[in-house]
Amino acid sequence: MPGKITLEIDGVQIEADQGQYLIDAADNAGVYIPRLCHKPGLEPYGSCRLCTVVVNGRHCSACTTPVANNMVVENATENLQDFRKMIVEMLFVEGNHFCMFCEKSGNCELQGIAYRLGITAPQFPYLWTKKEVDASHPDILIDHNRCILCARCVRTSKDLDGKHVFDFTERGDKKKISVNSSARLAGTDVDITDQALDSCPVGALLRKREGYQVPVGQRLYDLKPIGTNIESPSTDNDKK
Amino acid sequence: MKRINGKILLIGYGNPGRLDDGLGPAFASKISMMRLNNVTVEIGYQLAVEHAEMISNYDVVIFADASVSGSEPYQFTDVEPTLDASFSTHSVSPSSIMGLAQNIFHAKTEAYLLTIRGYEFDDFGERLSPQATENLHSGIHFLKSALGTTSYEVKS
Amino acid sequence: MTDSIECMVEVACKKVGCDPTRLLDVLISIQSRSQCINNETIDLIAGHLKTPRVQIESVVSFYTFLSKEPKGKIAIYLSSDVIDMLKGAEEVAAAFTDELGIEFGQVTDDGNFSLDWTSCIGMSDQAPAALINGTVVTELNVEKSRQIIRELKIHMDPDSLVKEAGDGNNSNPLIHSMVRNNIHEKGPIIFGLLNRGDAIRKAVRMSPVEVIRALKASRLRGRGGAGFPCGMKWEYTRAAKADCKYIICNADEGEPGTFKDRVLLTELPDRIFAGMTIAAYAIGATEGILYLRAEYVYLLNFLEEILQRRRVDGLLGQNIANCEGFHFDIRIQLGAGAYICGEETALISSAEGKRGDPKNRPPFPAQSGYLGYPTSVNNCETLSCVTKILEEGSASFSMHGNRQSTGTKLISISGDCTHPGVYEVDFGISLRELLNLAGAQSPEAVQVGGPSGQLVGVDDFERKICFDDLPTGGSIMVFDASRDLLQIVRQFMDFFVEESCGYCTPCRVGNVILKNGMERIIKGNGEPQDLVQFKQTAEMMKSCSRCGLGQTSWKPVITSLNNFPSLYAEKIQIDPDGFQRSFDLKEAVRLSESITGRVSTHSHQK
Amino acid sequence: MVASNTNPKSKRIVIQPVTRVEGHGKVTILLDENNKVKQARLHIVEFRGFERFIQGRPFWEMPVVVQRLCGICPVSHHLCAAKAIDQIVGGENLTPPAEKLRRLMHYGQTFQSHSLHFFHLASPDLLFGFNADPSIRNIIGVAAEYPELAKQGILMRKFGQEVIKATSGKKIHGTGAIPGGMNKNLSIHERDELLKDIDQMVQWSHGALNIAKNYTLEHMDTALEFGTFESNHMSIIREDGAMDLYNGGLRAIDKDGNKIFDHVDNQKYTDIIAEEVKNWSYMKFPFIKSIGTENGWYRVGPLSRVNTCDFIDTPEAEAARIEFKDITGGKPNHLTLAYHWARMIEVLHSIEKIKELLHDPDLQGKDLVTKGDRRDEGIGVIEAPRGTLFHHYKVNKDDQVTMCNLIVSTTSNNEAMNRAVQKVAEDHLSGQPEITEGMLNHVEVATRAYDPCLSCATHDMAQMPLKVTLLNVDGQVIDERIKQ
Repeated sequence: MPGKITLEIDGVQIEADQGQYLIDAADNAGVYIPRLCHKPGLEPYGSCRLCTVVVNGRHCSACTTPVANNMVVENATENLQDFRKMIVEMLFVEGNHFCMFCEKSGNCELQGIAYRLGITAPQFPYLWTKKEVDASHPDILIDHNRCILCARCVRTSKDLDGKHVFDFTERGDKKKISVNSSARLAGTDVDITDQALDSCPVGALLRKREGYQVPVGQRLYDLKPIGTNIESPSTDNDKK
Repeated sequence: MKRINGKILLIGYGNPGRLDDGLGPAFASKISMMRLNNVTVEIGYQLAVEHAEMISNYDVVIFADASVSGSEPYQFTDVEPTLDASFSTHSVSPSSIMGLAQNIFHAKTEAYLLTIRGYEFDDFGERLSPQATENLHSGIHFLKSALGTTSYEVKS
Repeated sequence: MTDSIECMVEVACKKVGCDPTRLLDVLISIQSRSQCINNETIDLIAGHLKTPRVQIESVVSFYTFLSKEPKGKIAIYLSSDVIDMLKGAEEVAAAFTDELGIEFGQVTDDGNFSLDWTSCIGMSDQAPAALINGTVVTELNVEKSRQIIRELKIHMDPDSLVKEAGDGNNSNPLIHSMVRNNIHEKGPIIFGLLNRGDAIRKAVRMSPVEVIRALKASRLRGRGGAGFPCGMKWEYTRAAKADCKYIICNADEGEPGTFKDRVLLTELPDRIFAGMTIAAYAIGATEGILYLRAEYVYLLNFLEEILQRRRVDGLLGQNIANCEGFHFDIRIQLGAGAYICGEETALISSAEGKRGDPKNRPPFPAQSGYLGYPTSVNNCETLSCVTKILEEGSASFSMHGNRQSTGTKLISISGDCTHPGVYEVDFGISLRELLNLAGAQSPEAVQVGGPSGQLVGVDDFERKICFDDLPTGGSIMVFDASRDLLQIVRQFMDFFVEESCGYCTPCRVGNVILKNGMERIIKGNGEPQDLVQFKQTAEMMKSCSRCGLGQTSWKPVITSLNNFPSLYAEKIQIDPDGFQRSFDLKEAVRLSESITGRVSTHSHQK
Repeated sequence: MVASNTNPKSKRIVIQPVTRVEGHGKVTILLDENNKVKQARLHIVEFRGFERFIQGRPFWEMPVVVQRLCGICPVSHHLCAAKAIDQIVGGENLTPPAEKLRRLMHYGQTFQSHSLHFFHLASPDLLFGFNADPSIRNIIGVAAEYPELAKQGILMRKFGQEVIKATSGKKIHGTGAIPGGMNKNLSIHERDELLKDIDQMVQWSHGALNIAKNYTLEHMDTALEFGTFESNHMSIIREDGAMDLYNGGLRAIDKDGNKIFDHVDNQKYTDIIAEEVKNWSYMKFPFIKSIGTENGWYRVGPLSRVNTCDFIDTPEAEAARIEFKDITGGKPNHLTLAYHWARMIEVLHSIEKIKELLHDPDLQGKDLVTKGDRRDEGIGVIEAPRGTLFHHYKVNKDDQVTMCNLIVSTTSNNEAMNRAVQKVAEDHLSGQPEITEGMLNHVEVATRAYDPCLSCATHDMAQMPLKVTLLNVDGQVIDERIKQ
């Protein structure tokens, strides 16, 4: 049984387990630190940088930083929220995110965070990059326009599905998700039951022909902003 | 000295694509994020006659808009209902809306206009000028206290 | 043909024992033999190394010198660095294009030649320069470039282009290169006299802890740029509990404008290897890796020979320097073209046969580095200093330089000066003195520390080269009044866009946004708001990027903006009609017009 | 919106690609040497980028994607695309609950769109006359003078929007229709909320109908003159000849009411209709193939629908239709201004339909989606508030859209609107080379009758800024006026 330690987030003392990552400790204590690439159950990755916090005066990502006793953490400061907004806006201008008709709307973590941070439109000019759709598989689709390169599918496929369907190719602004086949997704051993499909925070990796099943008003973030389940896990749906 | 209470509707309007013209919506979305119990927030490009009906269901309506030449950092005034037709169909003024609300929906709603001073309107872009952002914060601070226990004075 | 590819893959894989962590070696070997690593080859490698093909594709696509599409039998990579550009790389490019009848990025129909740009190849003192199948050609001009192509068309042998070898070991048959050392200032530490093997022999007479103590006493700081105290790094690595540890020498100097490690590797490799051996002794490592950047592949055979000689001399291998139980050897890991691999954790990833993605920290390499084992990564120059410190003692080292920055520094100077080359100077020298040494007649701006350093103007010339004033990993680029600094800044941003690994959002997108912003400003479409946005973006990149690249890549923009504000002010105009200047209406409706299949005769007026 | 909106620069129009397209109408009138109208053209800035944009997109996105074409009648695009996509999944024979829910949504849409148009745009003209001072000839003027009527207008539109929200999740741009059906039914609570107001809505619809009817009857002289010309008419029609806004075959009649074609299967629309591109408009000009480009143009929308149908299957609207037809002795009505009257007949029809549907227990049904054999092509046709709307998609084996063709209602009325503008210009120019306020008003009213949907991405009111340019015989601009 690992020992308990205490640390402080935005002036509030919380308890954490030795060896925990900061973001998980914050979750347990009901403190929401925005994130996209982090998902419980997966190896910490630290690519989106949304969970950047200030620990003892230094910036670092909460999802890759282990807790330490008496750590002093800044999380919801205006400065950090501004940085997070910029990061989310960068993801919006980098891809082609048309929330208005995306089937993931209302269930999308990127959109959810944008709403939570109060972003209406990005301040950066759109990059208008051309990205493709891989619809070759009979049941599964990758829309690169919406991929935020969080590697959740890469890690889930590898670590939870025991496959290696996805990985990144290229680098820099050309970096993209590729699949384990020279013949697009159809050539891989991906399966409609793979957990990787559910790991995508946005509408990039989808089961085909399932869009819009959930009516507006009943979607994940229609009633409660993203993060509410962390901040008040008991009140599930009645958060006003 | 007055105090704002009751069921409140906040309408922030303006075009967020025209720099400081987005002050109204920005204001409204900030207030909306506070998730105040008695405040309903509505955001739009402009006031439309439909708002008259909506307004009539509230005790208080606060219009939040940008101003090009009003006093800094913001101005808070009563809205007198009128039905003079000095407007274009494209946009309706708060007093016309209140005129409509009173005339056709018999609204008893108290109405206030919060105009936040902006500076840059003649360009396209979804951002606020630095000074406008400061004014926005002052406005928020003001409204927070006006909705709280502190009373405020109506400037005219 | 297929047979031979299968055969080639099998040989390459077996050579590394089908070890997937040696994937990079396999790929480099196949690329050089068959000019590409296509889908079929990837599948073959995947079979031998029992690795998912997408993981191999991932690595292939990461590195500049690996490619899925075939390159020419003769692959020409022209350096696109700022210095190459101002020395006429574009004319050289035009000459190549003209002679070969292909554009950059293309291959000739007969498959014999391909043309590509690449980032700085470490030859800024003899720019413009290019790599031709690994052979370096320097001081190119239009005539020389045309001649090179004509000759190659006849003999197809890049090595024959070396008519006259450079000075020093450049003429060693194992190097045989036209590269010149251009050493203009020899200091007492790096270029001071030394007896080969003495430092190691002295070290093994001390305990490892004493060696580390000596280093700490010298206050030697890492020469790669970050300036982390070397002794402390070793202490941490030594303290980590593990049955295996590594020392890696970072010979991947990719910072544009730096080439001093090239000279060290050419002239003083024994000191580097001695430093590695001493490090191994101090931290308890049994294996060492010299990570050699792909651009310096022409030094590979020479370096292998040196290593072999050291083994023969008992300076590597079992019971080194007759020290019972001290076993250590070094292998050379060749890179494949990626600036990011100069970052120590990215370098480790690369040495493990992966993409050159930096790793999350913590854990630091001292706890968990190469293959998860405690690892110390030190730069060539740092290790050379180690050798000197062990040989002559800490005090003789720390008497040079100043309190925070002891010893000497190797500087690579290039650009608008009469003596571009390598200078060993004491830390604390002023920038102006350095410029004088290099014969910079009328410097207007100096890029100190490469693109991730700072662009300074005349007002800063009295500042000192050292860690707490003007730090540099070694790159100093000089620009006179004839240079367009905004263009230079834009080129630096091009470089970062190209070289970002793309792992984290701030760096992957931020650099593109800054680059596009620079382009807007240069075109005269900049707005005051752009400058505000530059600063906000930079602040975020600095605080939120995952590694040093993104944490500093905004610097060309911001330091030039701070030090040369008028350059920006001149370009920024407010449209009299209040229009957004960057908005191009014609361009905006172009797509619509193409879709509708007609050109509007009543197009919108502003 | 700026508090003191006097800044002259605010008239600028900047169009950003894809994200924001502002629509505006532009009229060019070319004079001959005697200052007589030689040619009048309504140029419409409408980028038809959507057809290209959606290539490669998965087909099930279509109903949600294409509704973004329009902020006024998105439901029409939503349902029309859904009808086309139903065929792709082999689910065109919807379950009764699904079909009824879609119809409910569609009638709600027609009701709100027609109400909006009538009260906001048409009623000021009708109540105050076209020549009235523009400062009172608007909805606020109506509100001041006829508060009860303004209230009705606002609440009728709201009711229609509530119907849409109950069926699609949102008042605007919801997701209700999915391939082969619907994603939600109507809860008892939602139904009862709507039923509370239904009788009031029926009553007010009668009132609106009377205003439109009486105006037309009282101003028959003006109406006869006003941009009126004979034309063909087209709509879809139920198998038994009844008006049907959601489903049916295509019927076209000529100016005398003779059928040009009838009960043509929607899937064969390309056999009977083709589109012509003209270099001065982004819009295409559709025409009936058998007649040709010159005379094959036709009108669509409320007037055409009342003209083409044999009867209306709700009693009160049918009574209104008979009264309407009596004016022309059963022949087609060609009065441009009669669009308003016809539109109000449809308002009444829609609310009657809504009432009928709300009482149908199928709306609480749970069997909402059906599927069958997969196909590669789907064509949806629906009667949008403004007229017949076509959506045509082709899909590859990977479920990606490879071809999309949309014929929107306003496109079909393109030629008619141009004729109307020409007629009005001829009537009101009377030899003087300047644009008068009256002419500007008349041009606006003539186009407005067709309720053109030009402001696809402008704000929530169907107001169209109009720019009229007068050119002399040499093509030089001699006058130009903008009506905001």
